[in-house]
Amino acid sequence: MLDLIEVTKRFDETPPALEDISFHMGRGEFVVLTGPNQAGKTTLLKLITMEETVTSGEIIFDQLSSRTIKKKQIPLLRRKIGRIYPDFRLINDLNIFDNIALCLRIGGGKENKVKNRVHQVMEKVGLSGKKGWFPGQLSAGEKQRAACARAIAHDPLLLLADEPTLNLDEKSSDEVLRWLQQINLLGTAVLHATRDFHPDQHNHIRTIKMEKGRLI
Amino acid sequence: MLDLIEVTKRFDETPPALEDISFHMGRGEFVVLTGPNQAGKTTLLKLITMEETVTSGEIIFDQLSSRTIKKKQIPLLRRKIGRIYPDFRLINDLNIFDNIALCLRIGGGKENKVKNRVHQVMEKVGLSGKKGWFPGQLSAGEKQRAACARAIAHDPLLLLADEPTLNLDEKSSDEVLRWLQQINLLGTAVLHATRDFHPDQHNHIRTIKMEKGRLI
Amino acid sequence: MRDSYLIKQAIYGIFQRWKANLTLVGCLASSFLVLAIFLLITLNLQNITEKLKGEAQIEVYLLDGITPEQIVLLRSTIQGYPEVEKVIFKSKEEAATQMEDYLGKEILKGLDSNPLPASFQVSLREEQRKFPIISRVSSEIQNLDGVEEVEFGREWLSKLDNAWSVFLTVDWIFGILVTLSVVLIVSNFIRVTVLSQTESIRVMKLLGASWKDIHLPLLLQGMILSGLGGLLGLLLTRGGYALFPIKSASLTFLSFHMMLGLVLGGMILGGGSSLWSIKKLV
Amino acid sequence: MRDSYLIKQAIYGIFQRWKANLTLVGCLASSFLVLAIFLLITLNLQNITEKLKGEAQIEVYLLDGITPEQIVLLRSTIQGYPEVEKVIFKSKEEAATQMEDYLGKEILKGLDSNPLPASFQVSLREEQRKFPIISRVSSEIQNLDGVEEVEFGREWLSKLDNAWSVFLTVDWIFGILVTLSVVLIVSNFIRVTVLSQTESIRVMKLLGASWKDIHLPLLLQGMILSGLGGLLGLLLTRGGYALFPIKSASLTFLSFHMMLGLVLGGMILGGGSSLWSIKKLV
Ligand SMILES: Nc1ncnc2c1ncn2[C@@H]1O[C@H](COP(=O)(O)OP(=O)(O)OP(=O)(O)O)[C@@H](O)[C@H]1O
Ligand SMILES: Nc1ncnc2c1ncn2[C@@H]1O[C@H](COP(=O)(O)OP(=O)(O)OP(=O)(O)O)[C@@H](O)[C@H]1O
Ligand SMILES: [Mg+2]
Ligand SMILES: [Mg+2]
Repeated sequence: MLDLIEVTKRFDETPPALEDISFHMGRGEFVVLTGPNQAGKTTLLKLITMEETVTSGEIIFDQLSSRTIKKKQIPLLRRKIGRIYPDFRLINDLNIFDNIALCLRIGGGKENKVKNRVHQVMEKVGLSGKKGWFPGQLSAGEKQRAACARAIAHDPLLLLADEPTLNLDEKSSDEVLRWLQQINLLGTAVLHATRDFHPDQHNHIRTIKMEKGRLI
Repeated sequence: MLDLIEVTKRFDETPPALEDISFHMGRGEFVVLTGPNQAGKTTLLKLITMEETVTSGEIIFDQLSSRTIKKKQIPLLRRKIGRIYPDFRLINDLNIFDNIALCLRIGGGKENKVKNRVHQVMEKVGLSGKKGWFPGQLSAGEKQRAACARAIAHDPLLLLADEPTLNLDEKSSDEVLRWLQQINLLGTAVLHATRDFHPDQHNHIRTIKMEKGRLI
Repeated sequence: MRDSYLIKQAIYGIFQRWKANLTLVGCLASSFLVLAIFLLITLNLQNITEKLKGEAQIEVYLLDGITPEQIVLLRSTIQGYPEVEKVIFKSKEEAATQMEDYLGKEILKGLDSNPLPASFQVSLREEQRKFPIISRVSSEIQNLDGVEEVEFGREWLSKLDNAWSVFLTVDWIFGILVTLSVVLIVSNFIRVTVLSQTESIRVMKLLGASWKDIHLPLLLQGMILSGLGGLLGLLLTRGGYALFPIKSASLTFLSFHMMLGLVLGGMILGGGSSLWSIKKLV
Repeated sequence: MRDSYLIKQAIYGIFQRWKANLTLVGCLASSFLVLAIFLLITLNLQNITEKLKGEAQIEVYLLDGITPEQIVLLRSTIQGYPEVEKVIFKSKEEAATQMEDYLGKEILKGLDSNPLPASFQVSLREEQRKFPIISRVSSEIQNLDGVEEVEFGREWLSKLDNAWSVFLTVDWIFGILVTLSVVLIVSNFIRVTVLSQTESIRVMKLLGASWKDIHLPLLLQGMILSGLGGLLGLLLTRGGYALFPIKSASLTFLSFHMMLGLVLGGMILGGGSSLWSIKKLV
């Protein structure tokens, strides 16, 4: 489903942010991508969603190749992906309900179906009391929950979670990690990028380690 | 130097964010303030810098009381405090040099003295190569270093560090914690607010634990 | 996204930031107001000039020895020109009476014969009252039998025409400048509105929003806000016109087509600015 | 902060965002341009009206039996009025010659005596050529010995005065509206500039910046940007004026004081808008 073939990404500065990265992810797989600051984790996720273009090599996601994809197809590709950002990226002008409904609406869902699904996920992440609230009124923990809900509402093929527990205490972190596993059980492949991963807790999970733009 | 006397802070919502908090910090002390999400750590720091007003109780910092302080004195109070924010709050229009010089210039320092001091702290935090860069061009780790440098450049009486290692990997985290201890040795009192504090590593340090707005 | 949702969202967005949008519409309205007043002044000055020109008549002085039959013939010839509306005859006696009224009884007292000629006053149809036409008709009449001289206030008319063409030059320059200002101001204000949504746009694109999802709401918002600005500007102009202290039948307001053009122009300008701002943003 | 640093920073900030500030100054300039052209048109129309009024003369018709001594006496009396600039004498004979030139030789041929009176043509000093003064001087002359009648184109002058007062009403309304638009537009543009620095302002306050540290740079930026807008608007107007197709000695540009007032007004407006925007922000 997701294939990276000798992917290299170079910004203007000389040392490349990513160098010669190759790996495969199958449908419904759960992968943790770990590495220190500047390892290139976020850059890798950006390449997958085509926010950045590959310098050399190729990324193939669901039969769409980074070499041959047309500009018009990029939105279609992104609609198959769920994304959790470390800084949430909720839209401040929209209330929590509309924020979570965003991916569903972009997918062109009918309003009553959208409503049902959003209520369902808000219940799941424990935000059902805050439908009309705006992101500015929520605590970091609650924003993180909303961001998760938005990313999983449309049952994406692949969920890219970049530091989804950065702003959470241990209890909430564990909860979010549990959700990631739950959605994975429902068939979504999950790529979880994080700095502080403690392999002893989850040693049954496939882990990819990076440092300075290379797999190690 | 810093005294909190039965401080309570209530926002419009019913449960108070802080309730009946009292503690004392002496000159040059190092205190870690720890607690889960929503404990009230950030709110407590905001009360000290008068970003928020106390609902009841009193805060006395360097002979200035929250009860009697005049609006004009607030800038003077803030100039005695160094502040590290979890989201850095660097000014995007200023380059790194000017950002770090900010507290010194606000204090009214002469330009040549400002220059010397800024060069000194930039060297210390390992940013001397990036004087003319702008915050948008730096990685999270580098921004965190710059934020630290800005907070300590003017040798504050008190340093309030809110999650200063949030965006850093373990190696960089340890480095930042080392700087906090170094500046503490030079006479600055440090109040370090953080969620994930592992007391076994630093058990010689005074720790204040909070939960749901109360000391425990 | 579904079109119904996009349209709903565009309108909802305007109400959500109603405070900012109110100032926005106010500023746009004040720009459009200046434009509308400019058009109004131009239009009315043109009307007044046309009216003044319309008062121009051709005086046809007849030969002294002309017979009544010749006069009737001449009159019907002149009346037969397609440009001519009305021909009034003034006999030698009427001319003398008018002269006496003007300069005093004594002036003609001692003369053996009345030195003043009989004349026709010829006025043209309204749409023909232009300097070149008056000039041509005059010279045609000049060549008719029994006509001694033709006068039509050549000097005054050409002065008016000159003044009008000077005014038109100034008016065009000023008009272009006012229009340019309006375009500059509207596009900049709309740009600011679009820029205030930079973050939303970025996030929407990251989540897979299509070209239409991004552009349609902002296009609509630009058109609505700028159109409202134009409409409000027009209403204010109409209000000011109603309160205007000098009333006259020759004053007119902008025609329906001009008003429509102004509002539609505003909407196109607003929509275009929106699209252009998004283009520069992405 | 030190004043030197604040001032340096304000100016540096303008150059740093030179692209945005260039459009800003352009938009402000176009607003000021409209205002300046408006002032220019008003000024010149006023000049032209004054000049037309200046051509108004007083015709003093003398009694038929007046002696040469009386004429000399009368002349020196009229010449002695402080308002009077020049007195020209026209004898009965000159009047007759002019009449004949105008209406033909025959007109006065048969008369026993010349019916036309001798007269003075009195013109007033430039600064006195106003309807009420002309009217007063005329009635004073009317009461002098030897004067039969005084005429000064009362009807024409009062028509001109009326037209001018109508124009002044329109002009005032339009002027107020243009000024209001300029104020609205300038203040909004400056507000946007200040708002774009919201984050910096917040951070500066958190770090202990004083009132002056926050306000001085933004005040300066507002004044400089708006002042530049005013200056550019003026320069463009001056350029347009230089290229203007009709040249005439009676056309004048804005006076130095008006230009200074425009630019200073712009600076005050810009600075005020800055301060007001910060106030609403904090
Ligand atoms: N837009 C960009 N322009 C230039 N360099 C960039 C850009 N984005 C990323 N980089 C560089 O690419 C490298 C990898 O950065 P990236 O953000 O992917 O690391 P990361 O593993 O996500 O780190 P962190 O744990 O801090 O989030 C860094 O050296 C960074 O400076
Ligand atoms: N401006 C505000 N308006 C209303 N409630 C607020 C405001 N700021 C904070 N709160 C509330 O006060 C409580 C304490 O929040 P605070 O941010 O101080 O916690 P914290 O310990 O810093 O948490 P975290 O670890 O997530 O940063 C929370 O319940 C929060 O919702
Ligand atoms: Mg990252
Ligand atoms: Mg906090």
